[in-house]
Amino acid sequence: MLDSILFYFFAGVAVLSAALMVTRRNALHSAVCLVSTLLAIAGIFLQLRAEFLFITQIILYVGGIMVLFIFVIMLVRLDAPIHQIRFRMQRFVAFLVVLALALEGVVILLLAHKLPGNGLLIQGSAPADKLPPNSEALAKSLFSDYLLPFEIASVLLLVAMVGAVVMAKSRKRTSES
Amino acid sequence: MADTIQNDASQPNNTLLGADELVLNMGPQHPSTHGVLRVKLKLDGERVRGTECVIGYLHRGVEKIAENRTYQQFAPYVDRMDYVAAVSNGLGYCEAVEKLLQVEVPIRARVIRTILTELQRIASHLVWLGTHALDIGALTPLFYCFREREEILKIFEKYCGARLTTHAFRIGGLQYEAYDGFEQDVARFCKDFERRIQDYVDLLTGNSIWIGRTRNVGVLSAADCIALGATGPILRASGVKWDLRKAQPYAAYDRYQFEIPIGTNGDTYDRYMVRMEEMRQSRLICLQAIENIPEGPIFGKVGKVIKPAPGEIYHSIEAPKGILGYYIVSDGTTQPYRVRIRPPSFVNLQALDKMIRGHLVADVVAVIGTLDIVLGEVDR
Amino acid sequence: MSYAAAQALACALSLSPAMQAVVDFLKTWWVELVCGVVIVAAVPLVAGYVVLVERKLMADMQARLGPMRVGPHGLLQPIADAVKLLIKEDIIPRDADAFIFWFAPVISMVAALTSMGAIYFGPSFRVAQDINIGILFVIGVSSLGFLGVILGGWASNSHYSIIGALRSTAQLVSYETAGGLAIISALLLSGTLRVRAIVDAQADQHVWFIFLAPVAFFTYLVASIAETNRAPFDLPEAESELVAGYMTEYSGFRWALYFLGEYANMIVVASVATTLFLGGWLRPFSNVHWLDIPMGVLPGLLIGGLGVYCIYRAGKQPVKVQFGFMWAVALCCFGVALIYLVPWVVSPLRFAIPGLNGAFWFLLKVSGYIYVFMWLRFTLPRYRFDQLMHLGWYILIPLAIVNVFSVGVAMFLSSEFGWNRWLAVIVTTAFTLAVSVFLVRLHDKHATAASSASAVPSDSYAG
Amino acid sequence: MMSPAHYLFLSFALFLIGCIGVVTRRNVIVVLMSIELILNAVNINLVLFSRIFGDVSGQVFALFIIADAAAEAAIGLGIIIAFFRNRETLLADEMDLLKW
Repeated sequence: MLDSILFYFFAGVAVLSAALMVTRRNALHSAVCLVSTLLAIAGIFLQLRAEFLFITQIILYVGGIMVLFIFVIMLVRLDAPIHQIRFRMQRFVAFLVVLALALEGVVILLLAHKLPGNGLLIQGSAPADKLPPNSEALAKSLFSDYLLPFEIASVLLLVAMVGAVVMAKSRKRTSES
Repeated sequence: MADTIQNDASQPNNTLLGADELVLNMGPQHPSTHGVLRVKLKLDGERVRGTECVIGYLHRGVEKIAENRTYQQFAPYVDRMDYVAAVSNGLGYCEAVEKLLQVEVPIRARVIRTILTELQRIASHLVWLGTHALDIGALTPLFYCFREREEILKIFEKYCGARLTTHAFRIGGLQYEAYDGFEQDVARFCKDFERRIQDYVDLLTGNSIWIGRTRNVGVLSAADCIALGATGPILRASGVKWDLRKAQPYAAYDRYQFEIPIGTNGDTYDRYMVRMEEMRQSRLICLQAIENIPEGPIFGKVGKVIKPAPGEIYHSIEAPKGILGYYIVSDGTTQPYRVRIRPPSFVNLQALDKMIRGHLVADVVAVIGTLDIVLGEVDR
Repeated sequence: MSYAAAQALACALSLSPAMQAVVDFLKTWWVELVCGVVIVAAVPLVAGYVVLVERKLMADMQARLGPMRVGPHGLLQPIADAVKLLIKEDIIPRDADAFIFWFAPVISMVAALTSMGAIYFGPSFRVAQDINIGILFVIGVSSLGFLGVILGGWASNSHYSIIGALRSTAQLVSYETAGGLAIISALLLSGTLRVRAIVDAQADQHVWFIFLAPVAFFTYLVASIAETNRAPFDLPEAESELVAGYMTEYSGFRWALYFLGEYANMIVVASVATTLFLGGWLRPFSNVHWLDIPMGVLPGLLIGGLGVYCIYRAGKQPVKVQFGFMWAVALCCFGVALIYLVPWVVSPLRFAIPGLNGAFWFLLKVSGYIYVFMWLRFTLPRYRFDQLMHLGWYILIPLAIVNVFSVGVAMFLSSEFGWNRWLAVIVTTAFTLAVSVFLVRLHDKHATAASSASAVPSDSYAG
Repeated sequence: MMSPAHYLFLSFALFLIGCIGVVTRRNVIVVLMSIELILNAVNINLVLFSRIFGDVSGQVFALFIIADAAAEAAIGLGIIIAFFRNRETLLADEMDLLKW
């Protein structure tokens, strides 16, 4: 009961604010809506007993990535796009794409119970109290099975950091100093 | 100052993102513009690209008032210019009129004037120190400074009944004889004050945040100072040893030994150090003066009606904030034909743009603080 | 009779399955709910009194009296302030983004209060069960408060606000990194994220982690001051530059929400520091057992002593009302002291002693930590923004990284090579300090180089 | 726990909304944000299956996706700032330097 209330609450918030994010004209409003979507998704993670991902989602996504977004939106501070029209011609294309994707999704979801391994989906979910402590299990897996991907990810982040710094650096400044 | 902003606007794309520059309007209602100064800041991010001072919010037409008052009647008005150093203003005006009348002020009056003026210098510098520290974020020195200033104001109150706008002197000398215990009060203050100055030094001088906020901020070279007409501690902090008390002694300054502190870099920290040292020197002057106040009359030969011969006179003194000059034209009547005042704050304020440009917003308040302006004097 | 009433109630409730679900929910969660309500209700009051204490301390350090008018020694001042703020006109600027303007302070407040949910204020006084990401939850959720700040600053549509918001965000992001790295040291030592287990680890190891990782504690202290926007890092709201920073356009109740959020945040960071470094609710020398009884009675005696002092002061009050009020305060103190002391006499109540004393020590440590905040605020001038960023990125973060490394090395040395723990700690701390001296040197050199070329523009928002 | 179809449907809905955002919006920042939304939708699926199979690998991959998203946001915003500095616009259809 509580579970389903929580699910519908978080799912509703996520979908609603995602829709708002796409439709708001003001980029900062979009960012705020995205923050609320991300928080709702974090709630979904928590409901799926993934506590570590829940807090990572909050700290990294909301506290890190969205700060970057909001910061950039405030830095460029363009009022003009608010009043400009969004794509007109593209609406049609978008509609087609969305329709195709939606059809595909509905078909898949409808056919789901006919797929092989379908029973697994329903029965396989382990009871909550038998799960290992989430962050410890995650850490063990991350630093043993997935050590190489982990290192690659850290290299990726380093590259991204260097790239972002180089890209965002003002050219005028570098020529001055 | 206005044209400097236009100059900058002619170079586009020199901002952080090439977007329009941010114009921040500081004042006239702002916690740290020391009154009703309005500064328009042109910002690139947090960096100041240009400033424009808008003054006149406190204009009362003091110079025009002078033309409709007799010489004595105008004397209290000058107190309202630099209201944190009213005694110094009064001294300048009285001495200017005395010079115009060519009367000799008795030595006793001159010595008492010197003591009171030096006390006023300390009080003025204390107000500066407290507010300057508050602007930079140190909350506590303000209250210590006002505690000491209170002692000085009490001495003024005992002497003439007023604390802020004292009207302590009269043209020709003094109206009031020094009260009983005047020397003891001043001596006690001077004795305490030595310890108090050490408090400020402990709180600020060696503090690395304070040094970080003031060193190399708002640098003015000696040539800049002279070109802009900046005087007082600002000029001395840039390394020019110019003090009217030594250069053209007035009142009784020629009787006393004191040093003129000068700085080397001309930055905010140097101005801080110069003013701190000036407070110590003023204290020493007071101590020397109260040791031996000559006996004698306190009022020179000036009649009830002051009617100077036609002519003009310029007299300037070293007020706490810089050179305070009075230019008085007499047409032979009881009212001055024209009084022109050179207020130090007004002239020093011109240096603001030069000092701030290229610094950060946070430095604006530090620089306004270090200029030690009083808007009553800037706007008159 | 009450049985019959309960039956009737049960009947009424059992009528609908939805009601049944609610009852089940309440049965499972009532402790958490009650504690949550207590926190939400108590924090504004506590924050108000923290403000009063701050003003009184400031007054004491500045040779004046502080608030004296409302109640004896201004004891009712917070209530008067709250009433004033509540009945003030609520202004929304015309060009403001009304919804975000309305919503932003709520975010700040809610983030601060929510993060309190995972804090243990004593061995048994907590809201949430021992969640296994405890400390991360506190830090993560309290960091959401930045959203309130930046959105409020943006929605106000004022230059002061937006500059304040930008400063605040840049500052939060930078110092959160340093603070997080400092926390890692303590987490390494305790080996868990659970709040309760961290304190238990300190009890087991017979030492507060501040002694095993002093540099980490210092780093966290600095970072937490910066995160809560307190002097000398209070640039986002530096009143001499930006009037009130992101709060410039706010008034009345909304402003009060920001204010409460800020003070609640102070309590949160102080609680985190207490839990991680200062031994949580452990009393000093918690492993010295002959001190059990004297140290156990001490809290009750101290509170009783405070009551006696109130009675002493009551005689000096000028007005009769104030006299009575002081007596009331004294009686409250005696009441609390009684609650603390009675379990020592009545043995069936013995079980309450650890909880009561734990809460006392915890709150005492939190107050001490907040006192340090205030002390610094009244003593130091404010940093400039570029200096703040340099301090964060060039000194604090490298120092925190080195410190994580050296704490790890110390643990490794003592566990694998059998070194004495203290020797290992001293050696590695000396190493960290040497690095910090090097960093400061480097920073000074950089600073002089930068300032000698006076107006070299540097991107103060970098990072 | 709800049935997996619920979660799948939620994630699918978010994915679709993200796609719509990417295709229809002109503002590049909002396009980037829509991409973040898509990544999050994927994360829900990963976590869901991790829970169903009682295997933590799915969460590990969700972590990697978050790391990727951070890298992508940093680079993307860096490009946006650089672009904005040169062209003073953030509209996708005005980014046409390569059309010639």
